[in-house]
Amino acid sequence: MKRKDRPVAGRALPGNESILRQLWRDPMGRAGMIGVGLVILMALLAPWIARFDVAKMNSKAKLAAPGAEFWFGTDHFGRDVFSRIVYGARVSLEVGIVAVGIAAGFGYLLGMIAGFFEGRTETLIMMVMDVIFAFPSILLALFIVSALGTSILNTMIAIGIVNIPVFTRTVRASVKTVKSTDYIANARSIGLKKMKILFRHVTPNVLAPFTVQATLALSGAILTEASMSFLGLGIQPPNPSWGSMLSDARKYMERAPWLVLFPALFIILTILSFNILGDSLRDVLDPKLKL
Amino acid sequence: MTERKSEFLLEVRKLQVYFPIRKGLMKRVVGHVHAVEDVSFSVRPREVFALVGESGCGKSTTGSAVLRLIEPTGGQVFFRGDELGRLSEEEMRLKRRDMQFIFQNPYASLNPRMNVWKLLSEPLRIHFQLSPGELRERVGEMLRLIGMTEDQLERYPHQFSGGQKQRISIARALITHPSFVVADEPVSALDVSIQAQILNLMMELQQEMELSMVFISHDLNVVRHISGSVGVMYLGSLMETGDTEEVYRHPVHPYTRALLSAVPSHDPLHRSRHIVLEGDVPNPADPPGGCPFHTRCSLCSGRCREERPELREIAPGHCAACHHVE
Amino acid sequence: MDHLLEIRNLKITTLRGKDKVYLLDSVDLSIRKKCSFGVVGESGCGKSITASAILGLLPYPLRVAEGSIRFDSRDGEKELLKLSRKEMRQVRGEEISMIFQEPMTSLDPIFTVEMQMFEALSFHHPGMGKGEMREIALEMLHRVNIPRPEQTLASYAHQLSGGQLQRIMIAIALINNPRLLLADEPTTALDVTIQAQILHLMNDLKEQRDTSIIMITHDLGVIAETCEEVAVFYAGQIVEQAQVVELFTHTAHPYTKGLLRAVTSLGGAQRKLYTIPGIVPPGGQWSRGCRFAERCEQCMEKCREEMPALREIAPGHFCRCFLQDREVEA
Amino acid sequence: MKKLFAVLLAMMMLLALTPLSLAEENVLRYGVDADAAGGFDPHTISAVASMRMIGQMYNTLVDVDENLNVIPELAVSWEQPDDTTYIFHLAKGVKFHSGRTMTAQDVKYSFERILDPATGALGNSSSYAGDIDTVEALDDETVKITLKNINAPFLANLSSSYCSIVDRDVVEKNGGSLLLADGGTGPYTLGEWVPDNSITVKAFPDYFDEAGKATFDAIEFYVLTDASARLAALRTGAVDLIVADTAMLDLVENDDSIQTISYQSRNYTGLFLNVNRAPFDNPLVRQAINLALNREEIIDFAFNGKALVSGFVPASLGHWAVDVTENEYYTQNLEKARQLMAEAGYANGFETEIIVGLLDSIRDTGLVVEQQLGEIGIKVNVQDVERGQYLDAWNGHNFDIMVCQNGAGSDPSRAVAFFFKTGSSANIQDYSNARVDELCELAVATTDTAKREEYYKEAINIILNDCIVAIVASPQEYFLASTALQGFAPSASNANNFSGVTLTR
Amino acid sequence: MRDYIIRRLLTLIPILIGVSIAIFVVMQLIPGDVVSGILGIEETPELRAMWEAKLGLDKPLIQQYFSWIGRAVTGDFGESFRTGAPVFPEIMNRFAISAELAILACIIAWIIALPLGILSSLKRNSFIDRIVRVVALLGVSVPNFASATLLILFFSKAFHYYTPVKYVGLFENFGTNMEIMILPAFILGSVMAGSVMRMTRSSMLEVLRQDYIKAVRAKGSPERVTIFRHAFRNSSIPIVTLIGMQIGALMGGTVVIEQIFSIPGLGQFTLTGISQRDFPVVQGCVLFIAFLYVMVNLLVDILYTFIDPRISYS
Repeated sequence: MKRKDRPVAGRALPGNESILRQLWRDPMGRAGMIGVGLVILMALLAPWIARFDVAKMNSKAKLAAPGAEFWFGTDHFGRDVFSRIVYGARVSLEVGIVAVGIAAGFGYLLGMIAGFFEGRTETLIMMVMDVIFAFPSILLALFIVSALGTSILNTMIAIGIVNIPVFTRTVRASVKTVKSTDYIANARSIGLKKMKILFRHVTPNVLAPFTVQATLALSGAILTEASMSFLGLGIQPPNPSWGSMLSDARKYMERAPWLVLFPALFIILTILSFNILGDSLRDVLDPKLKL
Repeated sequence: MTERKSEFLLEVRKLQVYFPIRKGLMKRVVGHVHAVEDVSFSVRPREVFALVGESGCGKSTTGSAVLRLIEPTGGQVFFRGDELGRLSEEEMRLKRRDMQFIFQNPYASLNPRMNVWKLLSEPLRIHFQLSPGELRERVGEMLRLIGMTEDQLERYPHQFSGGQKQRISIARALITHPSFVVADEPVSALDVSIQAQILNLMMELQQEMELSMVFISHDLNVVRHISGSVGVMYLGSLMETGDTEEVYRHPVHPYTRALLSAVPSHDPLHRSRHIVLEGDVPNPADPPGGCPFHTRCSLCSGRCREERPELREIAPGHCAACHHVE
Repeated sequence: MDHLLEIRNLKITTLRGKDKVYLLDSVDLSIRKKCSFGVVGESGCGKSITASAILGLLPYPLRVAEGSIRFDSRDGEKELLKLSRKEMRQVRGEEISMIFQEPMTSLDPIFTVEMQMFEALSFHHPGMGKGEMREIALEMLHRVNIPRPEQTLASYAHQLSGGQLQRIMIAIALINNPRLLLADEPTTALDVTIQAQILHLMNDLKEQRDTSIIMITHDLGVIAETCEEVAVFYAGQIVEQAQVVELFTHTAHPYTKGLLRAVTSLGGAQRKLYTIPGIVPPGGQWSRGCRFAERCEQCMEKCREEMPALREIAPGHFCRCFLQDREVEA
Repeated sequence: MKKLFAVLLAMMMLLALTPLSLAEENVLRYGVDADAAGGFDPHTISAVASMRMIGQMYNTLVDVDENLNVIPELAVSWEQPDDTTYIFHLAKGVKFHSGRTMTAQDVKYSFERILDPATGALGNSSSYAGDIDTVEALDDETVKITLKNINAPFLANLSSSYCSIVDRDVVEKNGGSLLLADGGTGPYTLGEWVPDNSITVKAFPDYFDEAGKATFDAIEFYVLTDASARLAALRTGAVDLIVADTAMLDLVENDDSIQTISYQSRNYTGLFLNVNRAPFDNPLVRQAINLALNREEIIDFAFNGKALVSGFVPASLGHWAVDVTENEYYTQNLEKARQLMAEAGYANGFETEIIVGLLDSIRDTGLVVEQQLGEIGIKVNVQDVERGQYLDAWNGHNFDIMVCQNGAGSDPSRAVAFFFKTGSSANIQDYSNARVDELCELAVATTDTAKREEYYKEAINIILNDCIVAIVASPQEYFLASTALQGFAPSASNANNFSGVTLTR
Repeated sequence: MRDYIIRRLLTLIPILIGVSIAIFVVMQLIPGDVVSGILGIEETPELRAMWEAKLGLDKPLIQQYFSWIGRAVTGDFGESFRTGAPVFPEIMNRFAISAELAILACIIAWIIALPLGILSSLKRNSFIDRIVRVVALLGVSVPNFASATLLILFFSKAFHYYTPVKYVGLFENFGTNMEIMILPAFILGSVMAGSVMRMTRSSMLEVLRQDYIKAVRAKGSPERVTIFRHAFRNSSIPIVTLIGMQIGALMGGTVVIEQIFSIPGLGQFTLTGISQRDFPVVQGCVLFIAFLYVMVNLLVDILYTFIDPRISYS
């Protein structure tokens, strides 16, 4: 009751600047933003950046080393690795975004319901989530793709489903925290309806941990797609995803190291950027970690 | 005031709030935390009734239960003669226009993602059908009352100091022109110099808007200043009630006396002779039998351990729950 | 050294983004031996970080930018800010102890009280046997009026009440007989009746021991009850400093006056409370003149332009206000 | 923390000091690309990976040599009193791994087991032993087999492992299943199977044929699914022999310690068109597709050049094969192809789906085909599917175009009738041509090889000219081995022929 | 505590039933079945009918499910459709291997992540902190099949070294077994290290802000004691939770690494089961993995009570 709030006067007033500005100020956040920005830019501008048709084979340039014509070399079909990397950014990002979108959408809904309504609904939802969670994610994804058939959409759906429980849990936990705060009690005390409280007051406050989770899940999705490609259930050729490029390149690792090097480099760059961005975002969004 | 069945705006009778304690394999309820035990009091129109006591005494729970923010376990609350416990959830929701709650911690009770305009217009949108112009007018009027300006409407709570936030908090509660407000420790999170500002504001508004108020506080000085009558709570029960000045000048319950004497004086030359109570407040999950205070009371007798004293009137309007008070 | 502790020109900064922001600005304090010294002020005025700075426990990204803290330790005078980490550790808990606002969170939740009391001993007396430590611990618990010391030793923090925990914290702080005890709002988180118990205990202990106390609080009542000398902090500076009685009877600085009026008027008859208008300016947003100028009823032109110095206006009574200068001059 | 680290460091150092355990025993360590699937029952296991072990564990009555001549194995000789009766004279002193001597009764039992529907044996079809009417043990060493009808390739078909001779006692002791048991007479007996890691077969000292006797104490098959891991294992001497991926061949070209071994397989890879679906019901479209393909380019990309342009009866089938290079649809002619498309009413092309799977070469073929068909306006969506789905499409005849790699077997009855005769289970296209059916029947009903060749060649040409398939290539299979390995001469008939193979370390 | 464990175990029942139904349904939905895998190219309608009868696939679906679950309740997970070998003993064999791999991976992850996490929390926002954070993330950033293949190639080229190809159990030959496991465990560990490091860092940061850390320092505690005895132990709960989740995920989640290093683990068994449509194998594996997951979580929850006296289940 009587607890004095910790000194606050010395604390920076966070909302004075946008989250993006705050991220930018943190060197890690900036690095993450630049990395993610580059990848997104590459994906968006793919048709303009790419130098060749990604599926165009060239028997005269099989496994050509990086050079003036083929910046990143060519693969065993003589296809330009650079162009495939550029378009691969599209595919990989698309997989990541759609999969995370699916996971986030369902996770959000289920988490909100579970967190807000408690009781049996919650028990049931969380039980289902536990069931999904209990599967190793890669096996579950394989299972789903096996059932639905291999296609890029199904890959995304599979990765999406695998990630639903993480989001549900995150959202539910935040809903529960937010729900116990005074401002939700306040909203009730002024006579706001339950559903409105849910959406107007809980949602914006749940978004922060949710966004962090999404950036992290996005990099996870890109990796899962790569693993699925390795196990033969990735996205359909000749569409290049970085994961499938990397997987296909293993045979040529020694003959044509650039086939491994470049996709790996871009995957690393992307995953690192998303992770670092997620970390910094967490720091920015979580006032507890601030002084 | 439409109909007037009693002289009181609010009557609380034998209010009980128990929180279940669950244990064991099937999560059976094995006991209850007796947060509020048989609390009765009444508030007249335009009166400020204060609930005072130490942390965990159940004063805040009482406040929340009165407004059904926590569902009471037992007892009745009458507001303008209506028994609130009988209202449906929807009816209660509509009733909130007239009964509001001010929270202790303005840092936590304002949604950090809503700006002042949204915070203040929200209650109006819920309870009234107003045109945008009327809405703006009502919000503007409220802003003036709390001493803020319209150019601050676009700002978010974290851009304000604690005192300003509490002003906004108060405005949010009062903007629907309720006739009754529960204020739960509205100044305890604030610095001394700011406390006075907020208290002044609350008193002004109370006068101006003809508010009735249940004012919950642990700060005896604040309570003395703001309230007309007071109830002293200990371990979920009312120990003493009455006119504030009367209770402060002539405390009869041993707990009230100890409480009042514990307040540090502000005069270094007259360091007060405290009645220092021994020990701690008992666990509300396992309250002592008899008088709840008997474990720390210097007057404790056999009867106190056995029998729970009722709140009895010992002087006109002055009640105490003690076997030793005549 | 005349004093137990002498703080000179202490400045503390924090980082806001990349900017350095001052939270404490040129504070001088001298604490006599066997004295209980009060530091009073509102949140953010710099009183707590001063205590942290004395023990070298400023949290990141706060740091001492300038100044000196000299301490008359058992083995001679020490400049605390220049001590190595190891030397500083020897001062902490042994010569200067500290108790905190939140007794509930000040004990490590996963260790028993016994272990944490033993720790305080063993850090400074590595060779001490368990039996001896136990004896001392029990004695200390007894001294702070813990009802069942044996049982308490085996308890964890969550099994004890706030009052008991604060007693234990005091016991731990005093276990090595320190020369100085820093009490940072030791009763703020406690209920009035428990606060009374703790203040009572501290007064008792002070009389029994040679320990000086720096009592940091926002509550003038607590100061009035426990201290001999007091410094009033406002916006990272000392605005007034005097013997307690002198301060309460001949209050000089408008801020101190306002503060006192605000609290005393509570009990008074008048309906309208006295208030200090405005808000405490947050660190880094101080004007170049008197920092209280914005809120001062007697503010003059000069106040906004120029920073008044802390001057001795009566023997042992210091005040940072141009009004006082005038009176002294006059 | 420190302690843990120290312990771990010590552990690592210990590991570094343990000398590489050089195989001192006479063991062949063979890195294979897939684990045995399901086990080792010769009658019910179709997986190629399992055949590697089954081939060492079991014998058949007869074998087929490289030139497709039937040669003795368990049967030292045979005679054919009439077109449907075969009398086999068994080798003497053939021992089962249980130590029991094999008799004619066992041969009789083996065929009865194959023919018993409850076994679910794969050899219970006219491609193998399905046409058997009765099996009689004339004495301990003579078996008489009577067929229901004339079946010309019957003898050659008996060389399939689906017709292995098994030990009745072992079958019965194992509840009717040989999946995890060894009831064979082969040069090696089943040792330990650590699924997903290794399979060991051990020398069987009492093998009946001195020439074919085990030359190793054991052969250890290591499941190394990753091609580069297999090569690494070979290079470091962890294994002596590996199944090679053509992509790796030039990496070891200059490596003196590694030899390359290969043989021309009897498999072929190609496109199967669903002739009952538009637009593939249109012969013009089918012709256009055949003409659009540049088979040399496909071989270059998908097989790293290590394959021969081929029809569905590959050159390795010797005199049965048709020289496809003379076929008019085997030479790429884009202009003609476009013209045919236009004629068929698809001047602007069409969109279709091509199912690939199982093997990299199948997938890569599909990818190159996608490019090549694009030239004549056909937009191909490549569907790279998982094994189960691939088989589902195969069995359900549910595809537009499917790229398959099939085995042509040791007799064209397999290569032609099994895949293209009306109603045959492997006729996934539901192709039906009365003349082909008739020719197939004629070819089975006569034992005159010349006649049969004539019938089959006619059928082959009909099918090729119908363009219902666009067969591309017959791949070459590669092994890489340490130069210490000597005498390993795999062939299409017996890719895992370890008789006489030695290691000289 | 006993009651709590029983209650937790009871929640296993609906989870396992849910999982088994889900598996059953999905196995029906998946195109292709075990019979086409067995027969391959030789499939004929007669052979198919024969095999369906042999495997009991000709019975109504509900009956198939109940006959399976009826046996499963008695602890009999049935026999593999393909090899006919009982599933349960094989699962146990595989589990032992996967568990060993998982535990080794965790140990390696801790060795990498805990010191880095602590270091980075102590040096928060410094250059060291940033470097550490990036380094710790490197493991997560590369698909593990790529790093595995690369490592194999590297060791073979640089040291003429290949991990022993023949799997040897831990108790058959400790040294060889470790030699087989260490590389795959290292790769898995380096993947896990990223998140463990992240969790350690944020958890440590949280704890380091606590009053009791300041109080411990104020007692004159050496940094070593402050950091390890107080801060680290207090921040270990979320770390333990994470590790529990990771061990759970590693059971069967290591297919890729198992495949590349030819380790006969649970993941490969499940994967083979899925690709062969071997229902009893898939069902058995997945149920077992789900069971393990719940048990590991329970174990973690029980572990909490040892770390933190405030937590008790009663």
